[in-house]
Amino acid sequence: MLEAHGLRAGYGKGPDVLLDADVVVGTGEIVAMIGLNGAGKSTIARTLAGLLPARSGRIVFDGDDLTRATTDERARRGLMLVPEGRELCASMTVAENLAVGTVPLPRAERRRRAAENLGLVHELFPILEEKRRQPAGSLSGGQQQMVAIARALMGSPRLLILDEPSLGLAPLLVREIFQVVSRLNGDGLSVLVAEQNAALAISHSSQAYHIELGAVSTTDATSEQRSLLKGGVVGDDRDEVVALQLPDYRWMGRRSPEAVAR
Amino acid sequence: MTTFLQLAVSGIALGSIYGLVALGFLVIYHATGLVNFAQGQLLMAGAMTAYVLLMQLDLGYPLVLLGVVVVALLLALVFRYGIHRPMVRRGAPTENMVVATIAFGLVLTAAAELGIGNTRYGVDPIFPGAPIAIGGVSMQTQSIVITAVAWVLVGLVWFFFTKTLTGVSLRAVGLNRTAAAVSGVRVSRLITVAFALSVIVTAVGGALVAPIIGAGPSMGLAIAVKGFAAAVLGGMSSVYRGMVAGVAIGLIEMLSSYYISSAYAPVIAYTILFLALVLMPARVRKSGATA
Amino acid sequence: MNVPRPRRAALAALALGSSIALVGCATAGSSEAQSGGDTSSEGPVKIGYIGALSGGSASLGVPIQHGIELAIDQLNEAGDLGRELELVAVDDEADATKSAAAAQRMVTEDGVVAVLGGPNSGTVLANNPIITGAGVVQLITVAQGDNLIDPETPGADLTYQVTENNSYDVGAIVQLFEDGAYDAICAVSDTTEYGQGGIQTIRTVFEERGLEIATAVSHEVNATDLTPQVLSLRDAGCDAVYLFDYGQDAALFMKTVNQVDWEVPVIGGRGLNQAAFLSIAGEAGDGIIFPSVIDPEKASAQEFIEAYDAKFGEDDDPAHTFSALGYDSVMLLAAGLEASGFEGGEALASALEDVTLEDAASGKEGSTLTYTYGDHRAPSDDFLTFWTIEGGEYQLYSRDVQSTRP
Amino acid sequence: MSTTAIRTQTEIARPVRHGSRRAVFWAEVIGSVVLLALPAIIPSAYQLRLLQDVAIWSILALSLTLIFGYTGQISLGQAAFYAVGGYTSAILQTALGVPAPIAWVVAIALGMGSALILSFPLLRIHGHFLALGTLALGLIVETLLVQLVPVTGGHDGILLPGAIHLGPWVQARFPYIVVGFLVLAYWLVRNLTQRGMGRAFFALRDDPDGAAALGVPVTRYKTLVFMIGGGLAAAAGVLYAHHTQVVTPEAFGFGTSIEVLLIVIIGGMSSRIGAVIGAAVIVFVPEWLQFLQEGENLVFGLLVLGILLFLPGGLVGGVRSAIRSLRRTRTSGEEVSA
Repeated sequence: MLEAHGLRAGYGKGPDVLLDADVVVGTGEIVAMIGLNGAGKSTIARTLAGLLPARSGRIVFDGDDLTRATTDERARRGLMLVPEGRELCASMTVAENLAVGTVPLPRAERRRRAAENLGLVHELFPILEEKRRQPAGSLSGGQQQMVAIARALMGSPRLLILDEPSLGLAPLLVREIFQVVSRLNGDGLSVLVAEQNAALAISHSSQAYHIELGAVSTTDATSEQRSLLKGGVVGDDRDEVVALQLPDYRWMGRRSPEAVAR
Repeated sequence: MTTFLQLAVSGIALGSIYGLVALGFLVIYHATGLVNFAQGQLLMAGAMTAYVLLMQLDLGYPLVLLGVVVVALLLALVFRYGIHRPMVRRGAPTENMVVATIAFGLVLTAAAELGIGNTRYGVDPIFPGAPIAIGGVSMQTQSIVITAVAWVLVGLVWFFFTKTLTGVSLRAVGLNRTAAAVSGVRVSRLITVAFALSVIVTAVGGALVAPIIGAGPSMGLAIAVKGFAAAVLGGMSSVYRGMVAGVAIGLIEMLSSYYISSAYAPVIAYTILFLALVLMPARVRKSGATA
Repeated sequence: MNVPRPRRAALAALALGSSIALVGCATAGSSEAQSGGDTSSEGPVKIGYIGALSGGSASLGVPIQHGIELAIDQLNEAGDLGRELELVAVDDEADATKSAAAAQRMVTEDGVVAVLGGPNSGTVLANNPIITGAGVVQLITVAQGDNLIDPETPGADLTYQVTENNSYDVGAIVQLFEDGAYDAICAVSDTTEYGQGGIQTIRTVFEERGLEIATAVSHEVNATDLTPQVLSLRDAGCDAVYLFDYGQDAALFMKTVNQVDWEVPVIGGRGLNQAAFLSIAGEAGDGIIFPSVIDPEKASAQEFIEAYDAKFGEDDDPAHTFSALGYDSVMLLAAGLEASGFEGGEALASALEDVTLEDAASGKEGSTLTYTYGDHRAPSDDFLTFWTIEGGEYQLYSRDVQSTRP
Repeated sequence: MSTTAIRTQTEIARPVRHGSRRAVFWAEVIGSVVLLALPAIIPSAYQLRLLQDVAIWSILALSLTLIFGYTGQISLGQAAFYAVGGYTSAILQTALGVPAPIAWVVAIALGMGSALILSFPLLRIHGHFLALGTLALGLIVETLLVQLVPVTGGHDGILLPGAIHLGPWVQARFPYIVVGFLVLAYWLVRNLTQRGMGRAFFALRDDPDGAAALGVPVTRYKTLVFMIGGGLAAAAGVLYAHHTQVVTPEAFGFGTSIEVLLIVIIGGMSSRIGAVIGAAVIVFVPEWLQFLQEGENLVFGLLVLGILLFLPGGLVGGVRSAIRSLRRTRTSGEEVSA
């Protein structure tokens, strides 16, 4: 379904944050990207969604090369991102936020399919039906995350990229959201989820990538922080993942994520 | 009482023009966060186009309005693709773009001066004939047309922004561009739509006001300043609040000119504006676009 | 590896250098010039014109320039002067700072022998000290401020006014009010120097004649709605209105008077000669009376109008007041130059003090433009005519109103 | 995290090499000396006049640079403080016979004082609301200048003949005073923005909340910036009054406020030298374009658009990035050869 190879990307005029990253998501799969905050998960998600231009590499979705396509074009083709931090239109109502999500639907059947999707969304997240006339900004964090996912679902995505869906949410809500994701996956939706909570992500996914933060050279005074996407596939064993992750905590104290971003 | 009613009626008509300009401000502001200081000159462009088509080429009013819309569309496209988008691509700060709108306005004025000369020209009203008077309160037919068209337009724009998918998407573009983009909204195209809508509304406003005050290169500034004031007083958030604020400004202007002092009326109006801004609750100032 | 360090210094130096270069470039274009104007006996004689050619006042400034151009063309074609005249025109956009800079350039760079001043009193006030300070003569074409010719100010001996001043106009207008025997004469004006100057003058003149302004209202220039002003005057019981506005606002005022169905005689200032008034007001302007310097029964005026319309078109300056004054300014100046042997400065000034223009384009039949020693205001008595609008056309209202020099 | 924030972060973080800083310092010293000497060098009275125009616009632009460039506070009413300076000085000298230097000091103090008082309401509002607030302020002052005839002379303004109020000797040397003021203003702004406080200013613009969290006394700094900006604008007004020898409302209106904004953007926001270069452009370019006659304004407008389009950092920003790219190619070349 999605094949990205040799992705390089970075922010502004800054150095590459991604170095030749490869991501593959097969049809009907649910794939997790795990790693620490600032490791580059979001950078990958943003690059795949087109919010950040790929400086090199190729992104192929369903056989079409989308490397140069705009974010909105990717969304219209079914490659949808639920961005980190929800990115809702806070002063618009929940219903209006969801309405924006129907943009990718083909014009001829938009009305019918929007109604179908709305039914599904309300079934998945009943609270949203109740709050549909409230400004999205007035909702709790968990409810906002639901709106963000629901908005993406409104456009009948084929691949959903979830960027840190659990950020700042209560564990109960996180579980609920992952249950929904699993269910959607069961209905045939391909999912790529970037998640700090490795254990949770792995437990819901068939495959996982481990994103690791690393510096190419620390001796060079002008050296930049770089993160590498290692193509290694992590197995189903949760303990192995946790073990893999532990040493990385050493980086936390020294380099801020901003340093990487720059 | 008749005097008061007459002033009120005039104030509403005048304020509707301000509201229309505010509408133009807000549509671009909603989509891009840009305050367009060429608004007055775009109003002028509409008026001048109406003058040329109606008075010099003797076309009928339907064709004139069509011509105004076409010219407005062209100007919007020139500004959007010739100036705005290239600047966005080069990562120009918003302040530079605001100044670019000022420079665009300078160019429009200079072009109008070069093309038609610098004076004010009369433009025939849509419905010629005597003013309509009801119980001592009179109104020029053109003022009635302006008020009606302004409110119809604000209604249409409100409908567009709240009830159509394109309109809601456009608001999404203004509120959160990332949200719009990841939802599949064609951001760049919608910004162009916003520019076109804004300039058309403003230019039509110019064409409508021309039969009252004439058309000429330096006609737009005073109206634009008050339209801007209306937009801001409406909280920079909603088109109908901008319209209501425009009417409020029109009424204040009329009533203070009559009852207090015509010489100090601008001071009074701007002082009220200043105080309103300073005393306005931060909540109102911070709220985003709601429609 | 060390990056060469003076980059930022280079930047600063470059920036500074370029700003100096800006000065340098402009200097390079400057020519040798001395105060008192160009006295060389070769080539054309340069005359300066500083006026608003863009912006709101251009509707005055441009017709003046056209009148000046017509006069210069005619003189050069006839060749009677012996020297060609050449116009150096600068647009000051009615901005005092720009006007002053333009004046400085004309007197020191262009070497003009005299400057023709534009329509705005404010810009003349700013540029006159520079022009006369350099020993160059200024003829003020159209600006009417009473304070422009003041023997007290330095440079008064080099400053001449071509048109009648505000007091002159108002003095004639007052007769119309006196003839009407009105009970409550009211005034409306904009807040520009033109409007406020007019109101100030009429207050003074009224006081002298034992009249008073019952109510005065004002408004910003380029107004969008004048309903409060009209209602204020109507409700104050005014039975005659003095309207001292530029064309577009005067037109809006008249339309509003019509709209509220108020029948009141309106007498206006000279701004009503602007093309905009008639164009916007149309028949709403019917019945308004205003002063003009054009007498349709004067042969020289007819000739001027014919030549002007042939050159610039009938719509360029339909009332011909401002263009005629521009035209006559050149004629006065040419007479002075001929007498001074094309010498500028003091020589021109004293030559001008002996100049009379009998057949000027402006002025009523029988009036003259005359300068004498110590009197630098040209129009003689009975200079003005009064016009009105009828059926949306200019009509002569009266040639009988006496006008006298204040 | 927006890309804008990243851009400015790198700007703040731009390493300033000590050697280079010293070189800039000496360039500024030399520039100041040259500027002070210019009135003696320039032969033509006309050029001298334009030099003074540039200097006065520069001071006014520096006042806006300080407020706008360094704290991100937009002012569309800078002409109001300009008017306070020009009119106070003129009224004191003509109506009350106060000697020029005292009138100047009072005028500038009044400019600072009025800015201080107005900073209380104005600093409560931000962004477009502040823009409109300052715009309203400017329009109020403009109307008052017209209407308060007994004080301001209305549209006739106040004549201020230099020969009478300054004396012929000072009048003849007035250009030195003008450029002297510019040099003072330049160094004042330089010292304010270069020290630790300068960093605080930038932080105010880019992230006021963050700056507050880091212990920067945000309100006090903003008030200070407003006050000094008001004083500088008033000083420019004082100079203008003597330069033109007359003050009229038109010179202190909305158009002036917009023109200053134009200068600051053309030259390059938050750049001291940009204010001077922007002022030079706005004075000289229309002079050069005069041969175009009626087309002058059109070409000038297009030129400004061109600068905005192709040089997002203004003229100074353009030069800066040109030098930077020059340096980059040079360094990379050295890397290859090393």
